[in-house]
Amino acid sequence: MTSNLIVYLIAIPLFSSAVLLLTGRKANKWGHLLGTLASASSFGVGAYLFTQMLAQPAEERAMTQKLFSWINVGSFNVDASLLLDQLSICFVLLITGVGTLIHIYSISYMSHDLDRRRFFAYLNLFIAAMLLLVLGNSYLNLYVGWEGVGLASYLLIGFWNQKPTYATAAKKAFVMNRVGDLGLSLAIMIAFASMGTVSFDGIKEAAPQTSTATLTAIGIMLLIAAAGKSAQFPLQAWLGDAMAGPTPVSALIHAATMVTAGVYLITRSNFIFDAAPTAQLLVVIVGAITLLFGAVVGTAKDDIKKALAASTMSQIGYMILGAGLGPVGYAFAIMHLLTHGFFKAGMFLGAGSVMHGMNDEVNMRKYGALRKFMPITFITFGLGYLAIIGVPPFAGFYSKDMIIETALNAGGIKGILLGSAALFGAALTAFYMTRVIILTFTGTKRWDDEAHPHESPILMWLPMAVLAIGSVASGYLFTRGDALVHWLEPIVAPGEHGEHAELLPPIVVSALALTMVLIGISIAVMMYVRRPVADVAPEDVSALTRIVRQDLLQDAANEAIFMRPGQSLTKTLVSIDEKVIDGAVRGVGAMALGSGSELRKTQTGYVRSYSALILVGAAAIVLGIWVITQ
Amino acid sequence: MVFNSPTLSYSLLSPILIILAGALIGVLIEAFVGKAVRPIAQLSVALGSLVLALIQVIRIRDFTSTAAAIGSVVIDGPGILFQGAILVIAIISIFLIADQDNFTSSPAALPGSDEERQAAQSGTVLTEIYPLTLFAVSGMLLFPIASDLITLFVALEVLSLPLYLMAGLSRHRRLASQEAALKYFLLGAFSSAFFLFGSAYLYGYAGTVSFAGIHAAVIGGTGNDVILLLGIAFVAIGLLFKVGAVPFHAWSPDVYQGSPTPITGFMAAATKVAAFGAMLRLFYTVLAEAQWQWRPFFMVIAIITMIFGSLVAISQRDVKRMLAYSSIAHAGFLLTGVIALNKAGLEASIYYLFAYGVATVGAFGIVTLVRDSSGEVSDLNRWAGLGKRSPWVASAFAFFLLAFAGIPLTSGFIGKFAIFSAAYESGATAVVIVGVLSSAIAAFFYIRVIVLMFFTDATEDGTSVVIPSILTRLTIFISLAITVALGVFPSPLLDFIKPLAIFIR
Amino acid sequence: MTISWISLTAILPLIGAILLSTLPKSAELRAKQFAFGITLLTAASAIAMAVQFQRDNTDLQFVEVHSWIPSFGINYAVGIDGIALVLILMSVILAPIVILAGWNEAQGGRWSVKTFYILILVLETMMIGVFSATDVFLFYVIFEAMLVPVYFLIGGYGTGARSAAAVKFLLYSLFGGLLMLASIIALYVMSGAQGGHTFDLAKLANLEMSSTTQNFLFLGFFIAFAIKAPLWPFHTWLPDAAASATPGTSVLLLGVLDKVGTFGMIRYCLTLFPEASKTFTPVIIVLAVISIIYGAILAIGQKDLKRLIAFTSISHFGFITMGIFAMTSQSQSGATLYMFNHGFSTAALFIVGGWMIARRGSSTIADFGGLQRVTPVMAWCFFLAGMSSLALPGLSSFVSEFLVLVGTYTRYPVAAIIATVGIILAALYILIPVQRALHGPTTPGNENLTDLNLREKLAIAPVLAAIIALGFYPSPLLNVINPAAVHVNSQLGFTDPVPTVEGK
Amino acid sequence: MNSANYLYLSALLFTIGAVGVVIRRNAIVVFMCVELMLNAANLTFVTFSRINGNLDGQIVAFFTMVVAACEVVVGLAIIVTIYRSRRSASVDDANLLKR
Repeated sequence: MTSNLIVYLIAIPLFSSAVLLLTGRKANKWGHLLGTLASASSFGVGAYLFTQMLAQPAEERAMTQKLFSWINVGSFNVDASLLLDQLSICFVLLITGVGTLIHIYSISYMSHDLDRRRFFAYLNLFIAAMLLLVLGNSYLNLYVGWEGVGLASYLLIGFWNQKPTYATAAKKAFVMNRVGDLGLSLAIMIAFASMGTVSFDGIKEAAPQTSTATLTAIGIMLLIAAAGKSAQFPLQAWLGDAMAGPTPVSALIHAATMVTAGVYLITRSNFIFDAAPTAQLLVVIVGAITLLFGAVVGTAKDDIKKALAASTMSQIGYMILGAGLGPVGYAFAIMHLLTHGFFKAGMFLGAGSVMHGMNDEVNMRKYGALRKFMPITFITFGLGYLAIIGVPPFAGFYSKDMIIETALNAGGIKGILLGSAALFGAALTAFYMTRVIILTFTGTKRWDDEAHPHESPILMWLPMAVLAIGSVASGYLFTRGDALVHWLEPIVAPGEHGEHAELLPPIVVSALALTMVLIGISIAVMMYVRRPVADVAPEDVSALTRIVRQDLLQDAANEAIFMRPGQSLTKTLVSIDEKVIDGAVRGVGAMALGSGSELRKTQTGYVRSYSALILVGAAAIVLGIWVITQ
Repeated sequence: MVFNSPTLSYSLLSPILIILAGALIGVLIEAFVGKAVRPIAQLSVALGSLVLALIQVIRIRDFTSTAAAIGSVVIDGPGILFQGAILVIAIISIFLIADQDNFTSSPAALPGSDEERQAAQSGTVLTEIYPLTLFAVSGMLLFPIASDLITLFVALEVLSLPLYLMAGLSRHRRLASQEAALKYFLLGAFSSAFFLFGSAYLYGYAGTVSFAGIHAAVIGGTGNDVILLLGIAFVAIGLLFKVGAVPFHAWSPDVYQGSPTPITGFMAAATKVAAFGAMLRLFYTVLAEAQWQWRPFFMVIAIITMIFGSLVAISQRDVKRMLAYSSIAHAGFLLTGVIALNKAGLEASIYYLFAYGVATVGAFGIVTLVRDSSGEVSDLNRWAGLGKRSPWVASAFAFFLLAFAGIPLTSGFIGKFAIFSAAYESGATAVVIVGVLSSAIAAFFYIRVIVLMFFTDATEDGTSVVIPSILTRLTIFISLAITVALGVFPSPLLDFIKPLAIFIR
Repeated sequence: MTISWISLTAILPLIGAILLSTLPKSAELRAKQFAFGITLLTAASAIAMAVQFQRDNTDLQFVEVHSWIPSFGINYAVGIDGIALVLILMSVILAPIVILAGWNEAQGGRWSVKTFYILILVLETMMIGVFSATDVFLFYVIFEAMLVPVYFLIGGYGTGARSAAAVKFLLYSLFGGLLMLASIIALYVMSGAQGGHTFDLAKLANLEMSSTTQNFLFLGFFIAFAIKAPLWPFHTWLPDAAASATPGTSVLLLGVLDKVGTFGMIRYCLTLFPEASKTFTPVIIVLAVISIIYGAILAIGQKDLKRLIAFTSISHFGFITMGIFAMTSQSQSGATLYMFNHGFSTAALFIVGGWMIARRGSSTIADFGGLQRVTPVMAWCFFLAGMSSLALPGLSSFVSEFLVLVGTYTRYPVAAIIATVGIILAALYILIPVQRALHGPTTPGNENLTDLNLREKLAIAPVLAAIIALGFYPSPLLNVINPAAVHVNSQLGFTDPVPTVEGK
Repeated sequence: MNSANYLYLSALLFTIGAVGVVIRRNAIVVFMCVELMLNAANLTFVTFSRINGNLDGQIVAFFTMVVAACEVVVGLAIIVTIYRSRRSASVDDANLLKR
């Protein structure tokens, strides 16, 4: 089934973004409105297409739209064409939906910023790119969106780039993403070299005949790509700094949508990973490591946004883990992705609203007792909180529980390790999220008097409210009769439960998970409710804490392994180029000059030496003659 | 006894005879015509005879004869071409020579003496220069068509002796000029002694002084090889000296620098043509079959010459010396033409000689224009910023330099290409490669001068470019025109040369 | 009657130059307008030619042959295939843009403004000629003669150590050219030995020669082109030249002239010496990869904006060379498209960078800062140009770069993988200057820089438009290039490696 | 007697002359050495003319003398001029032009 509407999903926001950028200051008055409208109408199109899909039987729901032949060289043919299927529609709705809400939120949040128009232009650009990412029907089209969102994220992180640290953060994000892109482009090259195509269904068809080694290689490359985009270990370091961007950006890009692109990539490439166990194993390992890493980092953050960022990292770890546990896990990964989209976006907006009220203070130790001053924010944030730590019946409970369960049932020692990691992660999540809630909303006020905390305007709390509802209900809706699982079946191989003997029955798993959560909460309560909270981070802490505060030394590591050697390499090469290579060139010239002025000395100006020269020449020739005639 | 008088075919010898006649008339003019009209009379006689000779050359171009003068000269295509080239160059340079203030008005007077000053004030001009030039030209015309050793030797001396004198006639820096004359003379005599000694051995080898006889002997190969080799070697030394090949080059920088610039130009251009003409005839016809004896030596000498000339030229500070060394390098390039020893090589050499000669005269013509109160300024550093002061002169000079460097679209490039490809064809790959590399080096110093003229700011030291007289202007203009034409549309000349360039024996 | 389009297009700028020389020195504005008009006319004529070009016909088209120096078998012979056409289009489109963009850059030169434009026009004629020549001698003549106007453009209108840089450029290229001359002489002589002296490319391609000879002659040509391109380690002249030339000159130098090197590799090295090309491919691929990485790293290490751009170009030329010698249809087409795109993105970088430098009066990156706040439009243009230079998907350079990589991968995976690391370095060498120059607080001295005026906007707009448009829809160019590229490969007897698995 | 000896003699004379040119300072003497060389050449010619049994060589000798005479004229003129302006006939004093 084809549809000519798909392109509008992308075209509308792209066009509006172009308009906003090209019109310039003139558009300042209405820019934000146009942006929001664009995003909203894109959502409308998405919704309409969704209804169309629902009307179809499961197998015929996928729609395609060929725009034009993009690159056509020899056997390398790539069409610019779009694919809207059950998987991508989920993303389309998430992106445009949450996106629109955040647009609305930003109208008010950015109202004091002179460059609000530009901000909306970037947001639209992002929406367009992200949609292209999930709608492209080949890895190359996806690549365009992939880097497109990278660009948008770069622009938005650096939105206030007059602050050098922010500009650096943006650059860092882009460069680390490029490392991921390296993986993606290599994956595409390998795919083309071995299968002669780069389109999803082409590769899907060719995959069975392809050697496992090749598929593993592709898989690993894709994993690198995913790690880069989704801030997974070892490419996670950029996400924390990315919080330099305005809070709506963090909510949309660095929580709800872009950072989950890695999960999309892996799920989309299920036909590769299912056939490449080694790659799959690496995926789950990366996922597990990251979920713990993020969670641990989260426990020590005082900056509310960074705490949330760490949590995002960890939650995406869960998703990757889930996706790595395919075929069963894909659906759950996507489910967690969607629910997370709601609650994490909600909480980020909440954080934004708090900052809004506390004139952009981000240090939670300077908050406290805000419950009274911004009740709505508190409620919405609270619901999100309950969702993320996985309290039934909130969304997170369903999605995360599924992943934990699948992990445990992955079979053998692997299953136990992964499962326990997931469970431990749940405990940590509970701990650091509780910590955030406590430090921010409860306890005693720790802010100084020039801060006048107040509830945010409706334009801001309305989106929060909507998202809160999402984080309450979505989980239940998705799981009712395995709705989402069945929905996705045509894409990812049908996930019939437990191809391994179940390690534990579901109910036990849930119980375990909940106990872990309780443990986490109670520790947090003990630490931050019983004891008063210092409004500056205490220095007399264990070495471990210090390390955790420095994000487990991720930046130090990167510096030691890449930056400093790189810089010294650069310096050396520059001087080599100057001295050796160019030196050689100049040396030749100097040599010619030198020998010239040496030979010149033979020209003494004395007739007798000249005649001597002639005589010598003659003698030499005679000698030569004598030699050859002998 | 019967005495059968020698038969001379005057028409074929006419170019030489005309020039000699012009020279003699010149001498008479010196004797009988009043000071006032002398210069113009001399100029017109000289020019007239040169042009007439050229016309004659063109008219007889299709004749070939070995008996023009009882076998002592041979008239054939190459001979005609060399004569034509020499005459054209002479015509171009005669205008330059006619620009009198290059010459001392009283050679006999002591430098800096009152006598000299009076002569200068009285406006006496040196008109003996014209007959001298014509005598030299006559020698040059004879040199490449001589077909026995006597004629060759006589021609050599006839072209050299006037040049020795002319070298000493500069108005400015007279001591240097006289020194140049002395050096030129002593070394020239020295080298012609070698030449003569060599010809003695050739005679000894062949039993005759006629080229034909020597050739026959070489083919027969009956004689004593050592004698032949010594003969070739010493004769070659004499000729290599004239063209300024290393290690017999030493005279040329000093003489070029010391001589009056017009003479330098004339000498550099015309002597090369004549000497190479003779050399080509000797080695292409007489000694062709002995190539295994002489080609190796020539290759070595060519290589040394090209490299030495190019390298030393880089470090020169005086424009005339720089051009001298560049002419040494060019001698090296031309030697590859001799080495080629095939028809292509002959054609290429002729083309190259003509193109180079014309460009050389033009270049020296421009050198005469750059002056300060005390005469010509040949110090390169004082040429700085010339491009700003007088763009046209500078551009013209730059163009000549580019031609020397062999940049495409100049005559020099076609010449280099032709001569190298000929040499390559004959299997002298090494020489070609060295040639190419040394032209890379050579480019270095030509470009240095261009940089100096265009990209360096002038030093205010009174160096200026005089407005060229109509005569000098003619010289420069004609040579520039020819250089451009030969660069862009060389085919007419090439096609003219092709059918003619066949030596007869 | 049939119009000989190539000659017509080529002669227009020359006529323009001659007419221009009749103008008085004082009439600077008129000179500019006139030169601009001429270049537009030339572009029009070239486009008219392109319209009539038959894509799928792989023979040379618009062929003209007139005898020039018969005694050496030298002809004025021109003709174009897809590759040549694309490069000619690039040249003639860039020329007016350069003039418009650098409207005032001729001021303060050693000589009059008029002279500047005469040189530019002469150069344009030669650019068209060098890409369309099918007579090796003619090619060589133009190849060398081109040096002269560029030399005077750099030395006469540049900044800093301009004359030194100009001399370095001239001698270096001349040296390469002479090596090529040696090879050409050998070819000429051989052709003489094998049925008549000729310089006709097609005839020379069929010469019988021993593999050793072929290798030597190949080197003669290749080194000349490697210097021109420039390929590591023959590159050191480029940064100096680019740093001291005016932006406009740099655009023509890196954008067009250096392409003669890579173009020559395709047109001459591959065509004349197929065997030798195969023999040397491994070495060349290695050099190319080194250039990619090396150029990128050095670009990162530069403090001067112009030098930085120059080094990025060295990296890009590495990609092009790699694509050419990987000899798959993707890599070949990619390489040619890359030449075109690189022309535009480098043009954009140099033009905008030139404006920044002209306004700030310094080319040291550290002297800029916060421009995005002061001069948003200019900052955006620079940013876009940078994005194109780092081959952001969606921009034209991405298509070419990816084609080169993917094409190379199918034959030389390792090289391709190493080269791919270049895309990370590219991010660094673009984003570092972007951050230093455009972001951060506005550094003193930049507060009241003026933003682009209308003329400048008009000049840069088409470049950026092309970069974006061709990124989304490269087919118009690719369809012209492919047949030619495939033809080149088939002449070499190369077919693309088949995928191990046939997918769709 | 073996006429080859004349060749050796002339070769010897030629060498003496050549060496003389190199080592003697006085221009006149240098010039005389050149004359010596020329006459050595003459002797060679005559010898060979004897060996080859024809007169060409002797004719050449006459020509050479004439030419040598001309050379003397020119040469002495130059040397004398130099002497007058420098008050010295030493070839080493004339050393303005070098390098």
